[in-house]
Amino acid sequence: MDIQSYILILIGTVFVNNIIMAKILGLCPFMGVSKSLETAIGMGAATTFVLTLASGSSYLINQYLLGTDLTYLRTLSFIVVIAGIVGFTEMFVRKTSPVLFRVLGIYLPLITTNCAVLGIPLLNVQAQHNFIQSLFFGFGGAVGFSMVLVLFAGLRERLEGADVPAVFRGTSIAMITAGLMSLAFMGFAGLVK
Amino acid sequence: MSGLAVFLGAALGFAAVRFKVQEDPIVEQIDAILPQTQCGQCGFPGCKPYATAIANGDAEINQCPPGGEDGIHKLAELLGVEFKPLNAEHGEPKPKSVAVIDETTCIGCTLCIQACPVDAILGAAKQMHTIIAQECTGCELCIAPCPVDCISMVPIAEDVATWKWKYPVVKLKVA
Amino acid sequence: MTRQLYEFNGGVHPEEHKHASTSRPIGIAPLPRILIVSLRQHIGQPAKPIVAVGEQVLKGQMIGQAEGYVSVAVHAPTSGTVTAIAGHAAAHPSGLTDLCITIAPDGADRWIEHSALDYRNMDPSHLRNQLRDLGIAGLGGAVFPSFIKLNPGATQKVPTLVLNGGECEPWITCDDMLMRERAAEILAGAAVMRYMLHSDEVLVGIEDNKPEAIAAMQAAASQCDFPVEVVTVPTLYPGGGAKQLIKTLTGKEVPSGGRSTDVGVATFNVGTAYALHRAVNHGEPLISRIVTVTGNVHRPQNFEVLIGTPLAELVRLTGATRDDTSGYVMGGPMMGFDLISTDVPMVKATNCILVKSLALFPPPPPAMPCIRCTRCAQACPADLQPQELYWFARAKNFGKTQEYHLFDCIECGCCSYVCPSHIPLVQYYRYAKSEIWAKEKDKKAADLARERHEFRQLRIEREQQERAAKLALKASAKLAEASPESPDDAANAAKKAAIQAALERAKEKKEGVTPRNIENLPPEKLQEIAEIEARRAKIRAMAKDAVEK
Amino acid sequence: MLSSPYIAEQSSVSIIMLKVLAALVPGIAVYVWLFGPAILVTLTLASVTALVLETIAVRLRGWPAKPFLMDGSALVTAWLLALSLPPIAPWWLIVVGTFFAIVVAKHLYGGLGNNLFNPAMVGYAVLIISFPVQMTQWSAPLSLAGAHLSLLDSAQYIFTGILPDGLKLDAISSATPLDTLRTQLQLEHTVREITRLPIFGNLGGTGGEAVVLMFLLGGLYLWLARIITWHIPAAFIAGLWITGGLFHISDPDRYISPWFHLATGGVMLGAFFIATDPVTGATTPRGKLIFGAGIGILTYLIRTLGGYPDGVAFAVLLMNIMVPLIDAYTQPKVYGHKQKEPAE
Repeated sequence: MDIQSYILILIGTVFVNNIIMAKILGLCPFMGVSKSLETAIGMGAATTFVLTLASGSSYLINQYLLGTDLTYLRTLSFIVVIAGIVGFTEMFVRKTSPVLFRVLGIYLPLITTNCAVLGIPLLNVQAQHNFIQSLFFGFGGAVGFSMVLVLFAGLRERLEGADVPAVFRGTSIAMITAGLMSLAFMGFAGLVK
Repeated sequence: MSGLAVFLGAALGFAAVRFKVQEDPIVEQIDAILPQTQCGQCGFPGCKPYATAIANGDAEINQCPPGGEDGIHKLAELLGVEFKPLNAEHGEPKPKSVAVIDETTCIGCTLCIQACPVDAILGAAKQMHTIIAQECTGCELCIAPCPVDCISMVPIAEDVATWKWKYPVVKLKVA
Repeated sequence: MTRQLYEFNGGVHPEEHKHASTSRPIGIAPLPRILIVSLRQHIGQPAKPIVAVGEQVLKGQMIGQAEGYVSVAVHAPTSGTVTAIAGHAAAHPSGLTDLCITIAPDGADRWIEHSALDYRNMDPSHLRNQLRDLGIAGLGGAVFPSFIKLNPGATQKVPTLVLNGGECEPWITCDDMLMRERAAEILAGAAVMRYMLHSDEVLVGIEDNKPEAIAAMQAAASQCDFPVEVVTVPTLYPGGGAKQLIKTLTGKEVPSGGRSTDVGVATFNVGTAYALHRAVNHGEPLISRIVTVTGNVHRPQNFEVLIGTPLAELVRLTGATRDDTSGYVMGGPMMGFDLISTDVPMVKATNCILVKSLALFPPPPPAMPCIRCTRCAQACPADLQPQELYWFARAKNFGKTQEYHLFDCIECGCCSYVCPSHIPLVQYYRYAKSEIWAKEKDKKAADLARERHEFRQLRIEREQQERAAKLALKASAKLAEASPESPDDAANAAKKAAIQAALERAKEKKEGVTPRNIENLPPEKLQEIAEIEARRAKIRAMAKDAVEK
Repeated sequence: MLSSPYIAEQSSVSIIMLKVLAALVPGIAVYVWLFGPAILVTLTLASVTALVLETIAVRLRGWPAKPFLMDGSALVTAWLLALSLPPIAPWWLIVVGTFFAIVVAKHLYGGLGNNLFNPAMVGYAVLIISFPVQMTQWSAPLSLAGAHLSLLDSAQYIFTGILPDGLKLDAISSATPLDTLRTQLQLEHTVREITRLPIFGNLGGTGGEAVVLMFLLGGLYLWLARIITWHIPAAFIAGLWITGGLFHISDPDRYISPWFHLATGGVMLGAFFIATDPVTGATTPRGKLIFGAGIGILTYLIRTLGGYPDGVAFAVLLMNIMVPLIDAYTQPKVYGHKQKEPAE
């Protein structure tokens, strides 16, 4: 598994089948936290940290702890690990920047329930990635997630001043913008075989 | 599995100790947004108690008429909660006004002096009372205690120094 | 040697319309019927009136004293009687009234005795106070008290002195005519400035569309005993702005929020230099200035006008007003503002009265939405992004407008001028600025209120503690007193007995009181008095047991 | 009451849009001369639909219709969309495309000036994804086509789908040079063999390169008339040419020379007319350079590696997403400020 295939995995998860745009995972923080740029960046960093750790540790658990017969315990163990990591991150963020903690509010503990955070380890297992590959896959997915989240926050901040018709103001125009964004991301389809 | 859970529990316990967090200064930030009229229309004896109530979550962010819509927007943004329009039972936002004592009827009973939250009323027992215009926040707390009802609220007129440019009305609606 | 010139971003070329008002020399405006001298004619605190209604004043007599540091005095433009000190329609875009002193001229035009200032061997701060009391303020449009700008500050030296003869605003020619006719006096004023600021070089920036003015200034400069360099700058609106002229002449940029002296440059309008000359070398306060009256008038011309002359009388000097006049603007078409009524008085800042007509100044077409074509950003002399400022000012997101440096906007109007959608951009920025100023004022008032409130809480607590302490002290004292019999107890007992006796005596006297002079009353009257006595006794009894309960 | 300034330059949005339309006319003329009059039918149909939809949308918002119709922005969007569609595409395809462009991409966001995505490209992207078959029916250059369709016959085919007396579809339609290149490359032919096919002219596609040349001239006129600045088109072409050159050098047999890419598909139309849409593009000078270069690079990547024949539309939309961030981080130095801190 030389470096070339890792790059392909990275480009694949960040651009081609992006977690939010192509796989439509992790929509609730995508809509909830993208109101302002700072919160989006904060959320992106937190999710990247959690996801990379989660995909790494979930591979280890799946490989050594569960073996072949205990596979039915897979989802449960993944959730426990993710909850642990998120708990740790929550305390870390609360200590380092209370402002970010206050602004992220409910969405920080919600990372545990973020379907992308659980989805990626399961996809790792399904694609039989080895440890390094699943790390790259997790990291790439998280970077893709944060990139799209930050871009979307930029768009929504500009949308604040737009003279949107009253019926569409707020979340509905945000949904439409997200739709058009995924339309644009369709352009990447087939970029990486 | 249980081993894993135990291990994680221990790790979190250790992390909780290491990352002990002191009380975060959110009350000051909320208090900074409030208009400090100390008028009590929000149901609390002043802006600081209202700010602590909001911080502890047992008061809504839309109970302050002098703060107006703009104040609520700022509070919603600070606390990351949804904006709620002003709750009418706490009163309507009124144009900024100043209390004025009608000096012919004032009997010098010092009741309004004790009631004023910002000591904006000058005077002593049996002496003439008058209100310092710059200090008065327009909270109307001095009107009730006055036995001879000689205090009236006068809206602050716009003069050359305080005049503000108006939002440009773009006549696009009419054909 | 031609000086190396620099360029500032953007700028526009509006039609100049200057030839009309430069064809006639500067006319002297006759004495008007009434003079209305505003007290708020400069940046800073308005002057405080020091005359009373009905008082006789002489020409040049101080009628309003400078109040606070940033303020200048105001003087009577002619001799006469003060008829009113009251609110009057002011030269302000709001159209509101402001405190003015109205003077009815007596026609004598008698000067108050005044003499030149021997500025060379005068203590500099005393000289500056004299200039403040002579009412000298910037005549370029900002009307900032000149005595503050003439303070060289900590370094005691401002190397470059710039005289601003740019006058880039269309239609206005008052500086142009002043330079053509009174160049020597302008440079005399510059000499005083050069002395006060210890400047090394004196530059006069004049746009190249005023050849006669350049010639006149060069001729005067050659007679000067100190080096003066008359520099021709390219004609480009707003090249005459202080910041833009400094960038053109010296390539330096005045730091945002700072003053031009931070980069070692001081800029003065040529009119201010002329006024300084009249004040220092002749002792005359600032009571008149050159005003261009142009636009939709028969004979556009420049006049030397007394400050306080009503607008109507000034316009009448150029012939009868044409019937298609649609309004009056104080200042130029790019930065001036509409005047509400025709009896608004001239102030120190009035450099031009522009008479509008629908032909010359058609109303703008309705504003279309902004298509972010960034022509305004290309035209903005302050390198701002007007389309972003507009986007956030329209959405009333004032925090973001400040992030995009709203307060570096000099409101020159270039962005609105080039906007293909004809959006009144400058008005959005003025609205945003005044909202932000108002919010900051409210914030300061709120902080003050919080301080006073907290101090009051403190005071109440302190009083309670003091009272509690006093009570505790008294209680402990009573305790000490009730315990062992001590010698001074006898004295207490004696005192108590005396009090008791006094009480007895008072009670007997009260009982004894029976109504006198009832001997010769008929029996039924006596009986009536007895009933009243009975009732009184009963009430006294009731009152006594009410107290016991 | 409006405050100063009281004078303004003689320019308006409609003058700008009319100049853009005028710049398109030479390209359209050559298009008609080389590919037949069918494009005129598409253009008129798109324009009519756009104006009707614009009136309805503006009326719904309660605004007066006249100033908005006069400003011509709907016309420009319609023309750009029509020029990027196959000229003999069925009529409903054009109507659906215009609907998405005018109503969904523009008026849902609040009309002119508020939209975040380039309307024409949103319309094109929706069509290319949902109707791939109809979108590849390009008409063949007249020099190669078996038969020439007159205006009436083209209109009849567009509206009814019936060809005149027994003509078959592939007599008048053929794959574009880009499509042929893609299919041939999959069959492992080398670039030298492919370019000998008749559809390939000396630089781009036969006939196609002349149209592209005219669009280039139209674009230069726009630049000289100060309607657009040089930043976006120059960065677009440079971005495409440099990436193309690198790929070409790395493997000349698999990757055709970058000149071919410049002369085919919607590159010139995209560079001078589509990417320079002021509303959805970057606004700061350096931002425009990044915006243009980004579109160029993405266009090349999507064309050679991606799944769609011409990547201009997707590249523009992807860079539209980046615009708020690009603008925030490329603010120019303001007078009197030292360094350029990001105004984010």
